[in-house]
Amino acid sequence: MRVLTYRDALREAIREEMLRDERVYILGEDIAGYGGTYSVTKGLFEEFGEKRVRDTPLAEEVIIGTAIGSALTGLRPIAELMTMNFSLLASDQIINSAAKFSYMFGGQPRIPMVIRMPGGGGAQRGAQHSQFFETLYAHVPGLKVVMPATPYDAKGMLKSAVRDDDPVIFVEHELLYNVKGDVPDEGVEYTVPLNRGERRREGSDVTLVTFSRMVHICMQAAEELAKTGIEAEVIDLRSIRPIDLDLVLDSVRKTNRVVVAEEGWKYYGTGQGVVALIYEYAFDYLDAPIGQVTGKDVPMPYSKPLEQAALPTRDDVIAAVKAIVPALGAATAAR
Amino acid sequence: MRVLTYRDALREAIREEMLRDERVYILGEDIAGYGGTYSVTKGLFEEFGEKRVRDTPLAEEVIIGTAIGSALTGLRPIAELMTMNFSLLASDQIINSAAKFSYMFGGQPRIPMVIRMPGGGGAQRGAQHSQFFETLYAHVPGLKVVMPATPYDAKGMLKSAVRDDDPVIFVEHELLYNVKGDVPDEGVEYTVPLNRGERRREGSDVTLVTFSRMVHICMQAAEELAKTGIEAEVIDLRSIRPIDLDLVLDSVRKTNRVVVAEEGWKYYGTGQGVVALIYEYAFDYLDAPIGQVTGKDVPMPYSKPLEQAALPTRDDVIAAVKAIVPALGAATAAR
Amino acid sequence: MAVRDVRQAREVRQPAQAPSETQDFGGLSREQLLDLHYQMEVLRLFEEKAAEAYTLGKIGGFLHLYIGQEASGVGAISALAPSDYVVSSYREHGHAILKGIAPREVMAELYGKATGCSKGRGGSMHMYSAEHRLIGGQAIVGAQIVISTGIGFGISYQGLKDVALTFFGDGAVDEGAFHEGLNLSSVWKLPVVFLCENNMYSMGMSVSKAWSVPSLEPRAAAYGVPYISVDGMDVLAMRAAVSQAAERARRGEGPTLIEAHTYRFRGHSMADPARYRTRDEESQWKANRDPIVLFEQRLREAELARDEDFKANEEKAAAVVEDAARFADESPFPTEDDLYSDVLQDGSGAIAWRNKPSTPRE
Amino acid sequence: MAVRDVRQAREVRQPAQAPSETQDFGGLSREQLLDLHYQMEVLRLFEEKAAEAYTLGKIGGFLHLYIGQEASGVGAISALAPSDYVVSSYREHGHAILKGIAPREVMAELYGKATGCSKGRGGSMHMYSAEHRLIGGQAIVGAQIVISTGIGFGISYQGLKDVALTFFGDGAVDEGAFHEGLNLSSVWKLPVVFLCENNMYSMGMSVSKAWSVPSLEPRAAAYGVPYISVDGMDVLAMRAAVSQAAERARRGEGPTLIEAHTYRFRGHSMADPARYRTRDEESQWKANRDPIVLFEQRLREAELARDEDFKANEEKAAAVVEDAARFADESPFPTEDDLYSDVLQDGSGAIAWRNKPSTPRE
Ligand SMILES: Cc1ncc(C[n+]2csc(CCOP(=O)(O)OP(=O)(O)O)c2C)c(N)n1
Ligand SMILES: Cc1ncc(C[n+]2csc(CCOP(=O)(O)OP(=O)(O)O)c2C)c(N)n1
Ligand SMILES: [Mg+2]
Ligand SMILES: [Mg+2]
Repeated sequence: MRVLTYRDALREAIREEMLRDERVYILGEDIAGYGGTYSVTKGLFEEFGEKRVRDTPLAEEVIIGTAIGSALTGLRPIAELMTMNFSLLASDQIINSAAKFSYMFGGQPRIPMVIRMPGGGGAQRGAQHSQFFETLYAHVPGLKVVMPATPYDAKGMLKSAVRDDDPVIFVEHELLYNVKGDVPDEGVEYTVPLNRGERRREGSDVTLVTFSRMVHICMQAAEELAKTGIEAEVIDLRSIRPIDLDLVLDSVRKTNRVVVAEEGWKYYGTGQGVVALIYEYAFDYLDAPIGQVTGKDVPMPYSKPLEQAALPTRDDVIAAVKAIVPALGAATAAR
Repeated sequence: MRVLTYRDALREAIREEMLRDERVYILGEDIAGYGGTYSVTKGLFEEFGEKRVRDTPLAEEVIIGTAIGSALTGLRPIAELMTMNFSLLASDQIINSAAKFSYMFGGQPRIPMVIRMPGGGGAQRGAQHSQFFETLYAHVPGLKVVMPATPYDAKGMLKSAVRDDDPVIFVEHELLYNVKGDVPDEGVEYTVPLNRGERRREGSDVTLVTFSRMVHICMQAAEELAKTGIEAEVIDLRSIRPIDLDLVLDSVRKTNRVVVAEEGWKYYGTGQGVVALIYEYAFDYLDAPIGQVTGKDVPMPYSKPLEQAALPTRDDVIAAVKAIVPALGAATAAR
Repeated sequence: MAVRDVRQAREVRQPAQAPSETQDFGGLSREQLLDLHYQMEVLRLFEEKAAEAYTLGKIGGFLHLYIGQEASGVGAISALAPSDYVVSSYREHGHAILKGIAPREVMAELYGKATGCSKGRGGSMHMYSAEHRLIGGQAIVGAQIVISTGIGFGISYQGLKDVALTFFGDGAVDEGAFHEGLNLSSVWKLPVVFLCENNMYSMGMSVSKAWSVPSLEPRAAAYGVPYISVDGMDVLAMRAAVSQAAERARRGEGPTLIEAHTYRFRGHSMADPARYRTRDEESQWKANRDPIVLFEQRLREAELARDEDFKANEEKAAAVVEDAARFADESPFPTEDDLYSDVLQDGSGAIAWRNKPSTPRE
Repeated sequence: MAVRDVRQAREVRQPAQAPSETQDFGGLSREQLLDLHYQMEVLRLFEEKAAEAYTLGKIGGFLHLYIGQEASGVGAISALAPSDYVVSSYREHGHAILKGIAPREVMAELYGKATGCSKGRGGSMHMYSAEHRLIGGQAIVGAQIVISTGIGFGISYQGLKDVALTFFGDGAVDEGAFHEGLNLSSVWKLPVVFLCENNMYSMGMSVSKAWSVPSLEPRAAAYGVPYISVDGMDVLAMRAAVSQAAERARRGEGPTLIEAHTYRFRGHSMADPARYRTRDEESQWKANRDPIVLFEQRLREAELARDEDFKANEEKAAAVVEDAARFADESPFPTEDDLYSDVLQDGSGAIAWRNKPSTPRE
């Protein structure tokens, strides 16, 4: 094992897949000479050249159209949209083309395409550059939507996404790029499936269901909570379409209490979907209403104190847990 | 009162608002000479002329950009997107501009804009022409999203939407245009608020929460259920952002059982959001898990039998109710 | 106004930019020429049959007919090799047949039958054949343009000599996709032929109200792309124009924009009474500019074919179309078991059920 | 390559299409000319101060400086009336100041303070003033183009004589929004001036790799829109070009596309080390093409002003900028109470609470 940043883990995944398979290429804005806004693709242009590392003009719709069309000829594109915020300009191609072709054309076309898109707030980038609306894509049948939280998963899931024959929306978080974590040594081949969550922490009192950057915040909250005697189990969904519901339900049946935590907006968001699913399949196992932690229902404000107030925090998670987990003595008695 | 179609009610609303306020104008593809794909704007070009009834080229992004820009100069545009499916091409302007300007520009700009968009399946229009993904907009703070089910509401809510100072996504259903209903006589001025649901039917055994075309299907289901002794209360949300939660909760506290019914996709959809909200605020009032009826999780198939299987039906609603409402004797005993 | 439009289209028939082979039948043999005629007949009769089936309720949804525009599709696709790609819109039945999909399968698709080329799930607007390289069937106006850019890229990435031909209407030109697709295709010199079938209307909107320029010539120049104006009612001119553009593409010199002047003889779709244009305009086009009639006149004048030949073609075509309709009629509908197939290539659903294979596969 | 680009930009300085007033100082008085100089100084010093504050962590997020492009904004906006609209991108601090927003309020916005022109909620990329008709601050590249079409429509609908001037970069030209916005503005003859500040790069992408044509001239022709190429480093040429376009707009003759050749002296944003261009290229531009220096030379040569005048302007500008920074420093941050304000104009939230005003207003 080595310690790598999330950024470097992503780059390794791309590089390895490009070495493994000639059909894999990358395209996007400023991914070549510039190395990507977040430096994920740095060095790849130098290594693989212009044929396989394609800078595009500022034109999101044709970036995704190009990825789709080339996939139909047998290539395996990895498209980078500079941020998720700009993906709306390509949302027609994503939702009306990529997600629908396999089904509406009778199963004939394969679109083995990955669309990488960083998103999220916390760096004061304002309302048009801080969104985390993965829900918009997770709502749509025909897509896969994955949101890794660790360098290990970032690499393993990106490799799986490249090998997958369906369009995968690969959502990164801008504040995760510098996060470090264990990754198997170079040359040690591994992948992480696109349809399995991961239990990040064992606990018996409450289940925290979360994904992407909020996994780290929930882990911190869990450590804090442990000091007060509450043991939280942390489930990292990793993928929200498909969602690994069994993993969630197993945990819920054990803890009987749940908090779902996410960075995006609350209403009609991913978290509400997860909440509804848990109730649907584990209603009888719940001893308290499911708690939710989300970003506030506002466009992201620029000003630091406001942005901090708009984003969900460790303390929000702790408060949500405490609202549904009885105080220590009571909790033990109940079990 | 008169009996009008949903289509004619919409047209009356537009006409009356245009007569009332010079600043109101309409724009969209084929709304003038052609009279609108679904004939909603028929005759308005002849009455109001080219200044106020503007045919645009096929260019959804600039249609919405034009509406926004003109609103910033004091106009009150009603933009028609030929169908909701094409709104993705304008989703950047809707989500990154219209929804955000008021907040991110410190409250200065008003965008009194209505975007009308018909959607929905049931007419064998295939995967790219049958979508009902209102959720994509309802997720976004800064927008209002309304979905009237009756001619009365269509007219009253469209008039409110035109007078509202915020951007309103006004979702029509293509299969509702010919539906008839009571509408106050010409000259009798009325509006319907954008933030109030409506109880369509009283009942004590179960609450059906729904909106748009599914209201009619739920009403049919309720009549059927009544024959078996189950009295369903039908709540027409009418607006999904904001959502009239009090109306829903009042009913839930009475019936203690809920089925949420919608036409769109299930996962991360509107219905799951409503389900999560009901649990959040009325957990203790629920005697059974909330049932859900939705469209199937597939791109809409063209073939008639498949399309019928993909769409939610009256029988689906009845089955969902029966799954959570005890058989007649038991139900009465329980109360 | 109507009259002027007709004249306009006639003018372009004078081979200004159109390649000169058109005058000498493009070096085609009599058999080849008659085959082009036959193909047009198939398309015409196929659409007429489809219209009839629509009226009988055998076809649902929207139905956009190609009647009047046959020369464009037949001429264009006859200039391609089987391995070339065609990307199209909702007005693609003809293109599907011309690319080699059996009329049976196209008709069955219109009927929503399991034997259709998209298993009945696509319908009128979504024909597809991987085998024949017919890349759908896009119902989002302009969407096919950027996808064809990608196909062009895929071809050139793999060092192949294929070409992607994309059909779109005059309305599609106004979408941002046109701009983005043409620019990138040009910058990257991709082997794409952009073929705008300018039938003067996008639904009810006439080109003159939608475009700020009278032709696509300056639009092509905006992307440094060569432009060809061609009479879309002349099957040989179409063939020549596409040949020229395809050759350029194969030489690696990049895309070409072709503007084919044509006219749809019917409304935009079956639902459209076409009130935005005059009956007079329509009847002039039908009387004077029917691509099949024009081609017959030409072959007749050159004494290359006689009425019997045309009659024979028509009969052969009618038989094929009858057979297609019968096949479609007799084919089974897909069953509900098929509802969840192919949403994803791996057959999975929105929920990753690990332990409970019996629960719904969504 | 770098050198050639510099020369290219120089060539356009020869007033080919640029109006001829530039030679005789556009009929401006000495005071007016010195005021233009002063405005450029304010912009320059303001941005330098902002850069410093950014380094100190007083400004967060992205910061895109206008240094090097001052002549473009100053010349362009000086040609407008106060009631004209300006629509801009994330590189808009200068445009905001020039439209009349107090530098204090612009700096406070950068600091995220409650006294900022967008109450601190917008930040560097989202300046706005209804009063001064500065229509933001768009951080989605190209989005402002279609919005300016709408502003133009609003003006013409109301029979007013205002103009909408929209600034965008060479990168924005590649977005579909450019195509849709220019076409509609042209078809409807809207009073919009489209001003592309071609600084040769969109982030790291050079224009030559993104465009299929060497200038915007054919792009303008594609929409039947007049084109003006202008030296963006020449404040008077900018003023003349925008005057001409604005007058055309006011006469109801429709939009104009102006391509201003300029260069940003800093990276794309504070985070950008600009590795995609050479230090040599940069220093040539800075040494030979600094718009402030060039203007000073010209005024000096014509004996219209002397170094003392420039010095005085610089000092006056420095004081304004210092004051702005002090004001921003001393201003309060918005409080959490402000978090939910203005999401909607009616103050409502996602849940329509009827009976329970005490519950959260979301
Ligand atoms: C993005 C989008 N906008 C609008 C429509 C509705 N629509 C379908 S076809 C059509 C007209 C297209 O005209 P044109 O491109 O000229 O092609 P034609 O139908 O004449 O062949 C319109 C407006 C659509 N399908 N997609
Ligand atoms: C739609 C969209 N795509 C990408 C970006 C990221 N981005 C911000 S500025 C920029 C470069 C824009 O270049 P240009 O239009 O030339 O303006 P300049 O920065 O040179 O003034 C890019 C790629 C964005 N903000 N919006
Ligand atoms: Mg057309
Ligand atoms: Mg630039």
